[in-house]
Amino acid sequence: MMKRFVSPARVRTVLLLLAVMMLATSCGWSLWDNPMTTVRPRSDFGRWIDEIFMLISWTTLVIFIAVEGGLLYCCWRFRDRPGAPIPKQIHGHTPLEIGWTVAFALVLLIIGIPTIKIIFRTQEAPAATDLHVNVVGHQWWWEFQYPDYKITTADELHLPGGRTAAFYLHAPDVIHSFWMPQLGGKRDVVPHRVNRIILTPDVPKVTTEHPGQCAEYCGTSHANMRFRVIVHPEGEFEQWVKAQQAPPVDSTDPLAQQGKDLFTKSTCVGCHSIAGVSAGHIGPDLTHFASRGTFAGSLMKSTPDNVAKWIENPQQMKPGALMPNLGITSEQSKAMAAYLLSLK
Amino acid sequence: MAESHAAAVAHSGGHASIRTYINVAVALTILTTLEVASLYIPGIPNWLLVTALIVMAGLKFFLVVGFFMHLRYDSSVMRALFVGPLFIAILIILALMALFSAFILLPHHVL
Amino acid sequence: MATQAAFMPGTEAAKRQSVLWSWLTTVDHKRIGILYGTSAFIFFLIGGIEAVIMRLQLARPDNTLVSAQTFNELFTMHGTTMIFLAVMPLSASFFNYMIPLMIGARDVAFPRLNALSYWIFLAGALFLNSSWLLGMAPDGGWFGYANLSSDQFSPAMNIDFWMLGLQILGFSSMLAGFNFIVTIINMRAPGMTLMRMPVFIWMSFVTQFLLVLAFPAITVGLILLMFDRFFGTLFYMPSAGGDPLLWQHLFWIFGHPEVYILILPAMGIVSEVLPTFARKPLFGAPFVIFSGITIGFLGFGVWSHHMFAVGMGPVADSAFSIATMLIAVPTGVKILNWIATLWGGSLRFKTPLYFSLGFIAMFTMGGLSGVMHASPPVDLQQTDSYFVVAHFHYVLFGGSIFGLFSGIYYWWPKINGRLLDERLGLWHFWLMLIGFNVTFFPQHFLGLIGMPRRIYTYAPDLGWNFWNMVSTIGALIIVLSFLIFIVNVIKTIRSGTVAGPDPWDGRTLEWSIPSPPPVYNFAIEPVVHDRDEFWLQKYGDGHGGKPATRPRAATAQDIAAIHMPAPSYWPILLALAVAFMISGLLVSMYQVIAGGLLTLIFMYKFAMEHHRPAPGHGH
Amino acid sequence: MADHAVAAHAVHDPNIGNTGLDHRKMGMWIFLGSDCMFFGSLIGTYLSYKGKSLSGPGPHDVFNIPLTSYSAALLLASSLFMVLALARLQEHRVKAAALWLFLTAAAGLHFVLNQVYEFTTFALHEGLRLSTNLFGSTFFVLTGFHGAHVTGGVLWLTILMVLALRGRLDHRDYTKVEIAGLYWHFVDIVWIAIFAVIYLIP
Repeated sequence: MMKRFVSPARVRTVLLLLAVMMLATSCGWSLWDNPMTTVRPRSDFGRWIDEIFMLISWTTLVIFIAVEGGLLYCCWRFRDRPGAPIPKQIHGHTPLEIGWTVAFALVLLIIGIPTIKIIFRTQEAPAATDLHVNVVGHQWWWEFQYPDYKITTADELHLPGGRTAAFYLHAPDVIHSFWMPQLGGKRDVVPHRVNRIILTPDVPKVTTEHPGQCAEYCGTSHANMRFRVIVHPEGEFEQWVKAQQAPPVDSTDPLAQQGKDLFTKSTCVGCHSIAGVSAGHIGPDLTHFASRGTFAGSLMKSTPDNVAKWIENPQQMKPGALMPNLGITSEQSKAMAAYLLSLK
Repeated sequence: MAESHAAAVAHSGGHASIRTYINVAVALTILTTLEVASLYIPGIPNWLLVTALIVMAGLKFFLVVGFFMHLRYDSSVMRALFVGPLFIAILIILALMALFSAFILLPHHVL
Repeated sequence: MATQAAFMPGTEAAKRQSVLWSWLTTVDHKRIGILYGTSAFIFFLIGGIEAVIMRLQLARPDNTLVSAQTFNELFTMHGTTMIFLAVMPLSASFFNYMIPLMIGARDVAFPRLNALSYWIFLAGALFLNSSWLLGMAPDGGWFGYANLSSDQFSPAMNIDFWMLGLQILGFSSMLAGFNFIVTIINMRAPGMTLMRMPVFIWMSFVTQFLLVLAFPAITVGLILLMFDRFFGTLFYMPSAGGDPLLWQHLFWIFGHPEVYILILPAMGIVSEVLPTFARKPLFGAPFVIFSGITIGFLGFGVWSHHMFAVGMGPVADSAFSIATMLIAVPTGVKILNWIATLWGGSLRFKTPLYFSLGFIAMFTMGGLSGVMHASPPVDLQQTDSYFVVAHFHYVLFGGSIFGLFSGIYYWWPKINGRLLDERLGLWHFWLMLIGFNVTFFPQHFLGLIGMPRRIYTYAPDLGWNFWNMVSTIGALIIVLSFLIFIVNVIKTIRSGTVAGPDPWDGRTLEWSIPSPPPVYNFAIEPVVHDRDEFWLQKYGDGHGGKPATRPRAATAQDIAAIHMPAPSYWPILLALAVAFMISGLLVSMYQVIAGGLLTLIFMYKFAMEHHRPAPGHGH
Repeated sequence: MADHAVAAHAVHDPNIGNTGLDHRKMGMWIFLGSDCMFFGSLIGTYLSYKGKSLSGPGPHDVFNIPLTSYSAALLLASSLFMVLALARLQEHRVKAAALWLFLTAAAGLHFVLNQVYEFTTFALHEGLRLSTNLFGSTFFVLTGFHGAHVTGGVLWLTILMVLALRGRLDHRDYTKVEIAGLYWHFVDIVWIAIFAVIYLIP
């Protein structure tokens, strides 16, 4: 039935397939430069990982080519020919087999030794001079606290380039995983346990934004638990800290005034804190809400429209969100959005 | 005695004589008494107590499995089927214990 | 048991039984194998449909085909279904059908227990899937991580269905495991020493040990979860000092051996198919066998490599990393031995061989990407990203499914008596190979550019759009390939080419008997001299030695003297009672108690079915 | 038909495999191996959580070592009774075997009742319940599952005893009693481990 396994037509098909695969792969290479790429690291931690990943990739690529090549060669070379006699019944070749067992073990040494070095290098104790950041993973948003500066923010992490930062990961509800792909590997955020990540972001030329995301399934809106890391060039971080430490300034805009009124009289104050206005601790701190580019688990840009829609119907925008639909009318929500967006 | 023992072995895959059973039971009683008594030795160092208790429990375990369950006389297949899993189970208990104290446990409120 | 009326084809008693009744009460390992295989394939299709819906949802960013909740249910049920209801029972169907045939036995050691395993499996599978009908499909992931699975964060019954369903399925797997271990040790034909066992039998043997030793760990994990949810214990409750990581440890102590439970049977199948179609023995069979044993044993010491990101500390990370890398050695040895089996052979390119070659090619890729995240630092980037999704689909789809389908094409003529169509088979193979790679290869890219797993939606500006679309198209190609397989089965099941006893010029005992085999399998118990006994009978040892003697032809008297176990309705009744008892936990304690009593009574009946009747009764 | 069956028995006992070993006994040993993993996981859980309760009472506030020692002795004695039952059965002394089976089951039942007493004392007088603290959770679940194993064993032994008294069990059923014995001894050795590791080690 399958007498001619290798026909010209078939060879052409295989070549075509190979060409398509190469094309596809080269598309892949051009796609490495994406906002959440893991292979264009921007920190020491990320580079250590990338180093060993590249080492393993090249090693396995060699094995891959040898094995798949050998397989294809066997398929071509030992295909059944009409009238072929029964092949020699070889049962094995012990020295050869011991040989490749040992060879595999040696290859693993190449990978294993640097792996262990980097395991220990990436889990060293923090230094007192490190920037201390508490990362708190909530269902489904991120809270970032800077105890040294007494600042709390949400869904937006600001880091000074070139300064080592120590992240302490806290989970008040379920397990999350804190992942800033371009700055390095993830760590799970586990209740009743404080994990750590220590890394030094590269000094960028201009303020750079790296999206991050929760990487451990944590319930309905796991996909919506995103955040942004903003790495500042020298000096800029301190400015940001000053702005955040300052109390919010009341806007003179009447709509915002009306929004503030609504906010203080509604149940909002039970969950959200705005310095000098309210002191809730369940939802994100809103003191400098307008200074952040995105909100609600970094799901949306902070435009008046988005914010108003969110206040009116959070459940629609982030399924399962702990902020309930409060029966706020669209007029009211517009006013409240204006207020929140005045909190620079 | 020896004959009846041999007959018994031939009959059913083998087991010990009644006298052996009684001897084992006596040994088990003594070991249990020692276990409990060792708790009340005044000033016994903790490590010694723990080691002694584990050794004695291990001995009792071995006596019951070896004699009452006839594993000493049984086919090596049966022995492998039980001892192998027992070995893995013990390793897993030890690994779990190691893992649960090796975690970095910082106080909950570093905030 | 011989004390009951023997079930013999053609007897009056057999004719009177309705077909349905005979299947419900069957204890014939071949029929149970067919039941397992059919159910598994149906669940495989259900799991596949779940996968396709997910792929359609992810085809575009910000898509709204399904809701977040539905998507979470889909990936939970897809994983659970594919692992517990598709790949495991598909393997079980080969264990059931082929183990007795390949070791020259007439049945398994405990035929009724075998039926019980199947019915419990089916009950558990239906219980788990009934949650769809109630709109409460499990939504905690197939791994069900605590403390998301706790009462506080998952108050609805979704998790209960998953937890209890898995518990039921676990009983089934463990019972089957006990049965097959005894069968393989105790029922080999005379002369079949352990090292003369076919390699499929060896891999099945190791798998059974993994089943009976790994499942207790998840049984305990699930019991603790059940107590947490129903009786207020604090095992996974962080506020009371409980550690959600305990669940992860118990789960992966089971979960990692489970990976080998899924792949070893496929490796066994490949180890049978390659020699048959290369017409030469498996190269270095002892190495392959010992590799399998080593993989099985080491499989119990690597579970924490699923947890490198939880912060176990550098020492534990290093230890589990080294152990994990060690497993790559026996795995690599196997792959080279398979290729060496092809070397110098005379390869007849039939569908089963294509699938086995596909297995080697794809599994190698899965294995190599596995080496990458055996390194904890690299794992910190790759775990819970699409890179890992790609990796384990290369292992479980490219590996297990390709291997199992190789087995289906290989043994189908033995089971059905007719060959599957070769041309449709090749279409199936090539479409599946292409579709599989188009679906899953781009997921490596997606993982490396930061796409996390288990997200129902993603933003359009992250560079994930193109590869997600490609992946979805690939999934549709896979669907097409399986449609072709179904057409193939429908086309040939009654009218395919008659296979005869030995269509592939096979090497092992199952090919020495008619297709499909008679109820008693072997009219004359074979005597075994070699791993490739049937080949030896046909061709000799290839070194000028004489062919082994074939068993003498059976006479009518021989066949009349064969006693096969009688059918029994206790297995299905007992399985129903168990399911009734466990599902009672969702309804009322009275049902649990009633179900428990029924279970006890039926167990007694089951145990006493073949006990000597009381003196003065009948004889 | 009966003659038929007897003849077949004489030729080949369907419970004996080609290795000469009994299927059922081998099955029981594997089950026990698997049960090692079951109790191993439970004991591992207990030990991992040892001393991590956030509130009292702790083990040494509630344990009644003399009572538990008595329970341990009961199980050990029952193991002896079990092997004696088996020996009597082999000597074709069915009634004596039934007596020893009865004593085994009775000792087992006594053990279970002690445990019920222990549990209720803990719950009612010491304020230790499943949901009190981690110790309560781990302790009750571990020892409770052991107790369930014992209860199952008592049922099994009782059934064998009744069968023996009714003349439906004799030396030909040696293996049936033997595997019940294996199970029973296993329950005993699990208690040996629990007794030392949970009750005695401080």
